[in-house]
Amino acid sequence: MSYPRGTIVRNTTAARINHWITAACFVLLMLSGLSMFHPLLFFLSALFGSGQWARAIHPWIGCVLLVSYAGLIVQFWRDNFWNWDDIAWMAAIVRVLRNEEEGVPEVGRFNAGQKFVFWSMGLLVPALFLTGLVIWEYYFGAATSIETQRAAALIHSYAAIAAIIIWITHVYAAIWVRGSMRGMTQGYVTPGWAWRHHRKWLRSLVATGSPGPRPRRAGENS
Amino acid sequence: MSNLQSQDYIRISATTLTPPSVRRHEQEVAKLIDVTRCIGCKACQAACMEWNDLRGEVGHFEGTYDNPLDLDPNTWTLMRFTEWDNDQGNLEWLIRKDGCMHCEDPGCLKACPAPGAIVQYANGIVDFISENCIGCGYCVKGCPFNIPRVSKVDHKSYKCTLCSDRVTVGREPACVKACPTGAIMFGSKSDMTAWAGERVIDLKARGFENAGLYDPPGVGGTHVMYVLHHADRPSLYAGLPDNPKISALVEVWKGFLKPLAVAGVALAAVAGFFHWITLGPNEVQPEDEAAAAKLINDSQGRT
Amino acid sequence: MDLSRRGFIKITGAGLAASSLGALGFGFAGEALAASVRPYKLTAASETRNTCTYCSVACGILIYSLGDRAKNAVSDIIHIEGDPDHPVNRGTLCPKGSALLDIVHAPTRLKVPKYRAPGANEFKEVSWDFALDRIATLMKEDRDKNFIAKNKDGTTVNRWLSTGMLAASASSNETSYITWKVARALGMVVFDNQARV
Amino acid sequence: MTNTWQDIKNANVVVVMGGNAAEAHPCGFKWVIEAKIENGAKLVVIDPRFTRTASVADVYVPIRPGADIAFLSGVIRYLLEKDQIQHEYVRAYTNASLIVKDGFGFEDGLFTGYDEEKRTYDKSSWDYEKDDQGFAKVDDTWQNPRCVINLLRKHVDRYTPEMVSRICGAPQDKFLQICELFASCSPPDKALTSLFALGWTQHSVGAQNIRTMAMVQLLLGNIGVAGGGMNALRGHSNIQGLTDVGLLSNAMPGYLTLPRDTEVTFDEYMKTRLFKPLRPGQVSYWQNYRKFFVSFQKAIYGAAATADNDWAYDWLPKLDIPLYDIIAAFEMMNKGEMNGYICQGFNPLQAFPDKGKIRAALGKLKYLVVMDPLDTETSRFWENFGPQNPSDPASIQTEVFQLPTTCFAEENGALVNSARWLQWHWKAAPPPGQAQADIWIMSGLFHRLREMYRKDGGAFPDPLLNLTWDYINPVDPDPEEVAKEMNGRALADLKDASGQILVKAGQQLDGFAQLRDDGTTMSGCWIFSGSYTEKGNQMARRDASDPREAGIAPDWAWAWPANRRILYNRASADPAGKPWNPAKSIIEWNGSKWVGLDVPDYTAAAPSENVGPFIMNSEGMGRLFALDQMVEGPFPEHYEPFESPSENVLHPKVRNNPAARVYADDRANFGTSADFPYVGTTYRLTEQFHFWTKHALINAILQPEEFVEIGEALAKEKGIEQAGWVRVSCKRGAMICKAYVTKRIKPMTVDGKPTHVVGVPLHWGFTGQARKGYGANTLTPSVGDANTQTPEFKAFLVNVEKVAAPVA
Repeated sequence: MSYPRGTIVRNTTAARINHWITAACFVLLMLSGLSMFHPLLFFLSALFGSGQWARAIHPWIGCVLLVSYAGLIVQFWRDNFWNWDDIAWMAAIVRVLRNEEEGVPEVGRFNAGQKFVFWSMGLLVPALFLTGLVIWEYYFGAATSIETQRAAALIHSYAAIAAIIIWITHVYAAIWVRGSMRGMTQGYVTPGWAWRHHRKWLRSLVATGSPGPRPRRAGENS
Repeated sequence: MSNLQSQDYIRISATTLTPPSVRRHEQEVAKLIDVTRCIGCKACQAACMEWNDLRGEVGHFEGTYDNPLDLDPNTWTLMRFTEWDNDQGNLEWLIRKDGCMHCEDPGCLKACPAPGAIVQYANGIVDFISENCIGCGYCVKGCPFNIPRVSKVDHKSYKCTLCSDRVTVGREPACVKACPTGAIMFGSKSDMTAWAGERVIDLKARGFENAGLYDPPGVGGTHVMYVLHHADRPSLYAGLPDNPKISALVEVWKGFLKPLAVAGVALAAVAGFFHWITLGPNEVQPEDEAAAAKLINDSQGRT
Repeated sequence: MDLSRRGFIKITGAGLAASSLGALGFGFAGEALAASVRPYKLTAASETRNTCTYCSVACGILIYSLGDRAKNAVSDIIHIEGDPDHPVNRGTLCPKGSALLDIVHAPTRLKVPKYRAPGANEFKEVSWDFALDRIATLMKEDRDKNFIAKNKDGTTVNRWLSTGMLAASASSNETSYITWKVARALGMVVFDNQARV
Repeated sequence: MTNTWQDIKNANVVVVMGGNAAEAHPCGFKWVIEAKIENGAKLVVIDPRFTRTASVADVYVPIRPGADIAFLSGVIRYLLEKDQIQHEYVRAYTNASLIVKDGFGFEDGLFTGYDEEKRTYDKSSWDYEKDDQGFAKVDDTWQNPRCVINLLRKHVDRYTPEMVSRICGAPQDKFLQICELFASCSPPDKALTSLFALGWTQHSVGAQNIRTMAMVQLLLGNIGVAGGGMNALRGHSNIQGLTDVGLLSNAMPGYLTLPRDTEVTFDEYMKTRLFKPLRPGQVSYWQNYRKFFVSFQKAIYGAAATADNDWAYDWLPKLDIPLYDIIAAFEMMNKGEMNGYICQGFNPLQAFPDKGKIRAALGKLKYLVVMDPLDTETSRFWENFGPQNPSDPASIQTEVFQLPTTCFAEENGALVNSARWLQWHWKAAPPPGQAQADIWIMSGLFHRLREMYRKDGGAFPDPLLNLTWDYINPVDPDPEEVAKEMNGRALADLKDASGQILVKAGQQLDGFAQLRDDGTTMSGCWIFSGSYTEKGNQMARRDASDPREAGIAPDWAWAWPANRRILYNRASADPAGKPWNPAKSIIEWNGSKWVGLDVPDYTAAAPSENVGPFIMNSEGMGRLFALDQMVEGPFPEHYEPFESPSENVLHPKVRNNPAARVYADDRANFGTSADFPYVGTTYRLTEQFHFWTKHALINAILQPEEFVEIGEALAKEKGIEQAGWVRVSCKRGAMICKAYVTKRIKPMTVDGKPTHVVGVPLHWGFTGQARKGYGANTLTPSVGDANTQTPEFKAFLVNVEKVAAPVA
C-alpha cells in the first residue's frame, strides 16, 4: 500500500486489518451480548436472525476476538509500555480534555489514555473469554459447578459493561481527535497530527528517518 | 378443578411490563410429594416420559437405583435414593422425587434473558415456552435446585411443566395420576398444605419427631412441596437444599447490575456527547503542520 | 389441539405481530409473546378400556388411540393411562403400567412368522400356512409315534409325553380354555403354566 | 388372595413376608399405605433385604432366606404360650379340638410313615381318630393330649425365641417385637393381613411356608374377616386364570384333576374326589365333583360324552406320576425323551432353573414352537449371543418357529386377577404386521391336525375328532362365545323337584348350583359359572360403587366363585352369626337369612345348624393339622434349602425336605458352602416385569443393566467397589455383572456364623432394549417345592469374586 507523499504511517496494513476484525467482533459481541443482558435490548438479537442465533454465535465471535486481540497485543505491546511521560500526561488530563495542547507533556506513539484502553482490554478480553467458556452451555455446561457458572456469568457481565464503557471512550476519542480515524482506516496521519498528539513519536521517526509507524532501527533500510 | 385451569400469567421472563393478570387472584395449585409414603417405584418417572414423549438413552448400572443418573432434557423427574443409617442405627432408605419445584419466586425466570421463554401462570406453574427459549442456559444458573437442562439436540431448556397441558384441561399431572401409593398429590396449595399438616401429625405419632413440610420460604414457597420425615435435615434427601434461595450472584447479576450497567454505558455516551458539544473536536492546526515540517526539514538538513 | 385453518392463521398472525414488534425494538411484547401450553393430545383420541398385562393387581387402564374407528382409518395407540374408575388402582399405574405404550410399540415386537431350519444360523420369514402346516405335521408325526394308549398294566391312559406345552401367563381365560381343549384332546400331559416362576 | 386388594386397607397390621409387595405390586400396595394412613395400621416387613416395601415399614426384621417356617413357628409358639389367640374362633372354626389318631408322631425331623428309599410318606397315620360313623372325634375342652392344638403346641415348642434367632439370623428383640404385633391382632375386632408371593413359594418348603402363616392367621381368627386373610399376590395378569382353567399338568378347569393310572375306571376316579363329611352336617362341597366333571366333559365333547361311555372318561389322559411340571419336563427333555415343545407367551430359557440345563435341553428337541408378541430369548436359544448365550447354531438341529401374537391391547377377553375377579377387556387397535391372536393360532393347529387325522388316521384320534368346536367362526372363535361356553348352559330344560322349569334348554346358567351330573348341563369351567349369564357378560360390569367403602365393590366385574369377594366370609361372623367386628361386618345372620355386603361363602344354613365356614373342607373347619394334604407332613417343619450354608440345628440328620423330589443329575449339581459360601436369592425389581419390560424403552431406561446386590461388609471383605465388576458363580454356572454395594443387605448371624446374602435381580437377557445380561437362572438350582415343584429360586449357594470389566 502506498501512502500520500509527506504523510506518516500510523498503522500498518496488517495492524489495521487486525484492528478492524477486532472491532467488528467487538461490536457483534456487544450487540448479541446486550440482547441477552437486558430485556430492553433483546430486540438486538433480531440482527442475528433470532435469539437462538445470537446465543449460538456470540461465543464463537468471542473466540475470534480473543485471537484477534492477541494479534493486536503482538503488534502493539512495545509501544504501550507505561513510562514517566504517561504520569505527566495524566497529570495534564484536564488540559487534554479541554483541547489545550499547550502544556500537555509530549508523548510517544500512544498516550496514557490509549495505553489504558489497550491494557484494560488486554485484561478484559481474556477475562470475558474465560468466563464465557464457563457459561458456554453447549460445551462446558457440565464442566463446572453451577455456583462457578453463576460467578462467571456475573463477572462476564461486569467485564462486558466495563469493556463497553471503555469502547465508548475509545470510539469517542477517535471521533474527537480529528485525523485519528484516518490513521486507522487509511493508515496514515499528517506530520502535524503527529506533532500535535504524539510529538515524541514524531521525533523518534524523524530522528531515524522512518516513515512510520516505528522508528527505524540500526541496519534497517529506508 | 375449574380454579386450576387458568393459565394467565403472573410473571414472564425478560419483560419489563407487568402482565395484566397479576391483579387477578387465581387459586394457586401445588403438587405435594409425601416422601414418607413413596416407595421409589419410579411410576412417576415412567408416566412423565410417556406423557411428555420423552425417551433418553439406555444407560448403565452406576451403583445406584438413580436411573438415569441425573436429570436431563429427557428426564424431567428422577427418583433419588439415599441409604442412611439413622441415629438409632436403623437403616432408612430415603427416596425423593426430584424435579422442578415451581418456585413462587423462580430463579430460572429471573435469570432468563429471552422474553416469554419462561412464564409463571396465575396458578403458580412455572413453564418453559420452548418457542421463545434461546438456549443460553441462564435458567440453569438461576435455579436454586439445579433442575433445568439444556438439550444438545435442539438447544432448548427443559424441565417439568407440571403437565400444564393436562392442568389446562382440568387433569392432574401425569406423575400425580400414576403414583401408586398416592405419595404425589395435586390440588390447591392451601389444600395441599392442610393435607401435609395431617400427614405430619401421623408421622410424629409414628416416632418421626422432626417430620414436616418442605415449602422453602427462601424462594417464596414452592408449588411442589415435600412431606419429609426429617424436615430438620432436608439435605439428607440426596442433597435437597436446606435453605434454598436464589444465589446472591444471580440476584446481583439480574438485579443491581442491570441498571448500573445501563447507567454506566449511558453515562459514558452522554459524557462524550456533552464533551463534543461543549469543547468540540480536537483538530490539527496549521501551526502543528508547520512545526512538524520544520522538525522534518531540520532533521533532513542534518543528514 | 385442533389446528383448524382458522386457528392456524390466528396463531401465525399472533406470531407475526410479535416478531415485527420485536424487530421494532418493542421486545416487551407482553402477552402477544405468550405461546400457548402444549396442546392436550387426547382431545379427540378414542378411549378403550382394558386391563394391564403385567401383574395380577390387574389395574384398569384406558388405551387412547388415534382414529375414530372409521372404516378407512387404522387405529394407532398413542397413550395409555390408569382407569380412574377401577376400584383397585383408581387411576394409578406402576412404572411398568405407565410404560405400557412402549411394550405395545416395542421394536422387538414380532410381526411375521419366522422359521429356523435345523443347524441354520438365522431365522427366515415364512407364511402362516407354512408355519402351521409344518408344526401340525411335526406334532402328528411325533404323536403317532409316541402316543401311549395303554400302560404296561393294560390300563387305558391315552397320554402323549413326547411333546409338551407351556401356556402363557397373560393370555385371556378364553385363550387358555381353547388351548386346554386342543392340548388335552391330543392327550398332552407335559403341560404347565407360569404359576411358579 | 382370600380377600380383595382394597380390603387390605381394613387391616390393623400388615405383614409382608415372602414377598415384596411395594416393588412387585405397587398399585395393590397402595391399600397398605391406605391402611397405614386411614386405619393407623402398622406395616411389618420380614425379608433378607431391606426392600422398597421395608422403606415405608414401621418395623423391618431381616431373616435368612429359607428360614420362614422357623420364624413363623416361633410366632405360633409365642401366641400359644402367651395365650394370644382368638379362642372362640379357634374352637369353632378350626380343627384345634379334633383328635388325631394314635399312630401319628414326629421324631428327629420326620413324621411317621417315612420311606427313605422312595422319599415319600405313607400318610395313613396322618388322620383323625374317628367314631363309628366315620366322623372325627372332638375334645372341645382341649384336655386330650392328642387333640390338634396340643399336638401343635408340642410341635412348635422347639421354636423358642433363641432358636428362631439362631436359625433365622433375626435379632431376638426384633423377633419379639414382631410377635407382639401379631398378638395385637388376636382380639376379634383386630385383623392382620398376610401379603406374600414367590418369596414363600420358591422354596423346597414353599407350600409349608404359606401353611405356617395360614395357621397363624387361623389362630388369630383372621381368615374370612375384613382386613385379614392369606393374600397370595399373584405374579402375572392371568396366572390365576390359567390355573383356574387348569393349564397345569394334572389339572382340569375349576380345580378338577386329571385321572391317575391307578384310577382305571370312572367310578374309581370319583371315589377319591367325593370327600365325605368328616363332621356331622358339614357341606364338604367337593361332594358335587361329579356334577362339575360331567358338565365339563359335556362342554368339551358334547354329544360324544354320554353316560354309556362314562362321559368320555377314557379320553382324558391319565398321569403315571403326580406332576409333569416344568422341572420334570426339562429333565425329560435333557434326557432326550421329548421331541416337541410349544411355548405360548412363556420364556423358559430365562424363567426356569439352571439355565445351562435348559439351553442344552432345548437343543435336544426336534421342534420348538414359540408363540409370543416379543422376540424372546427362548426362541433364539440356538443363536450365539456371546457369554450370555454361548450356543453353536450348527450343532443344534432343532426346528424353531417364532409365531407373532397379539398383546393385551389387541384382543378381547377376560383376565382373572389375584382377588379372583374376572375382568373383561376390549381391543384397542389391530396387531402389528401379521401378528395373530393365540386363539387363531391354536384353532389353526387344531383344524390342521383334525383334518390330517380325519384323512390319514393315526394314534387315537377320537378326542380330537369329537372335540366340540361349534363356534360361529371356527377359524377364529369369538372370545365371547368361549366365555359363554365356560359359564355353561342347559342342554335340556332343567326342572326342579316339582317339575317347574328352572332353566330352558340352551339358556346360559346362572351359576354352578344349577349344574347336574346327568348330562343335561354343560360348563367349561364350573367356577366361572355365573360370569356370562342370560343377563350378559358379568365380567364387563363397571359399577365401582363400594357400600360403606368396605373394599368389596360387589358390582365391579365378577369374582369366582359366585361373585364372592372375600373367601370364607362366614368366618367373619361368630358362631351365632354376629360379626366379630361390627364396624367391618361382611355378612351376618339377620334371624332368617345371611345378609351383608358380600355374597356369603356358605350355604343358606342357619347358625344353629353348626355348619362350618370352610365348606370345601370335609370337616368344615380350617386345618391346623393338614391331614394328608401335604406331602411332607401335617405340621410345617423347618428344613434347610437344598443349598444352604447352615446345618439343620433341629435335626442334623434330616437337613432338607425329606419328601422333595430331586433328580440325580440336579443333585450332582448342588454346590457346598465350602466352595460357594454365600446365600443367593433372586427377585424382581419394581422397574421391570420379568423378561418382558426390558423390551420397553422406558423400563430399559429406568433399570438398564444387570447387577447383583451385596452388603458393604462382604464387599469390603472381597475388595469389591461400588458398581465394580464381579463374577457370581455356583456349581451350575456363573455370571459376570456389576455389583451394587448396599447398606440394605447386612450379614446375619446364623448359628453363630455370619451369613452373607447376595441378591440377584432377574430381569436381564439378550433380547430387547436393555443391556445384555445373563439372567438370574444361570445360578438357580433345579429343585422344587415338594408339593408343587415350584423351583427353589429364593435360597441357593454362590460365590462372589471381583473381576476386571469384560472387554466390550
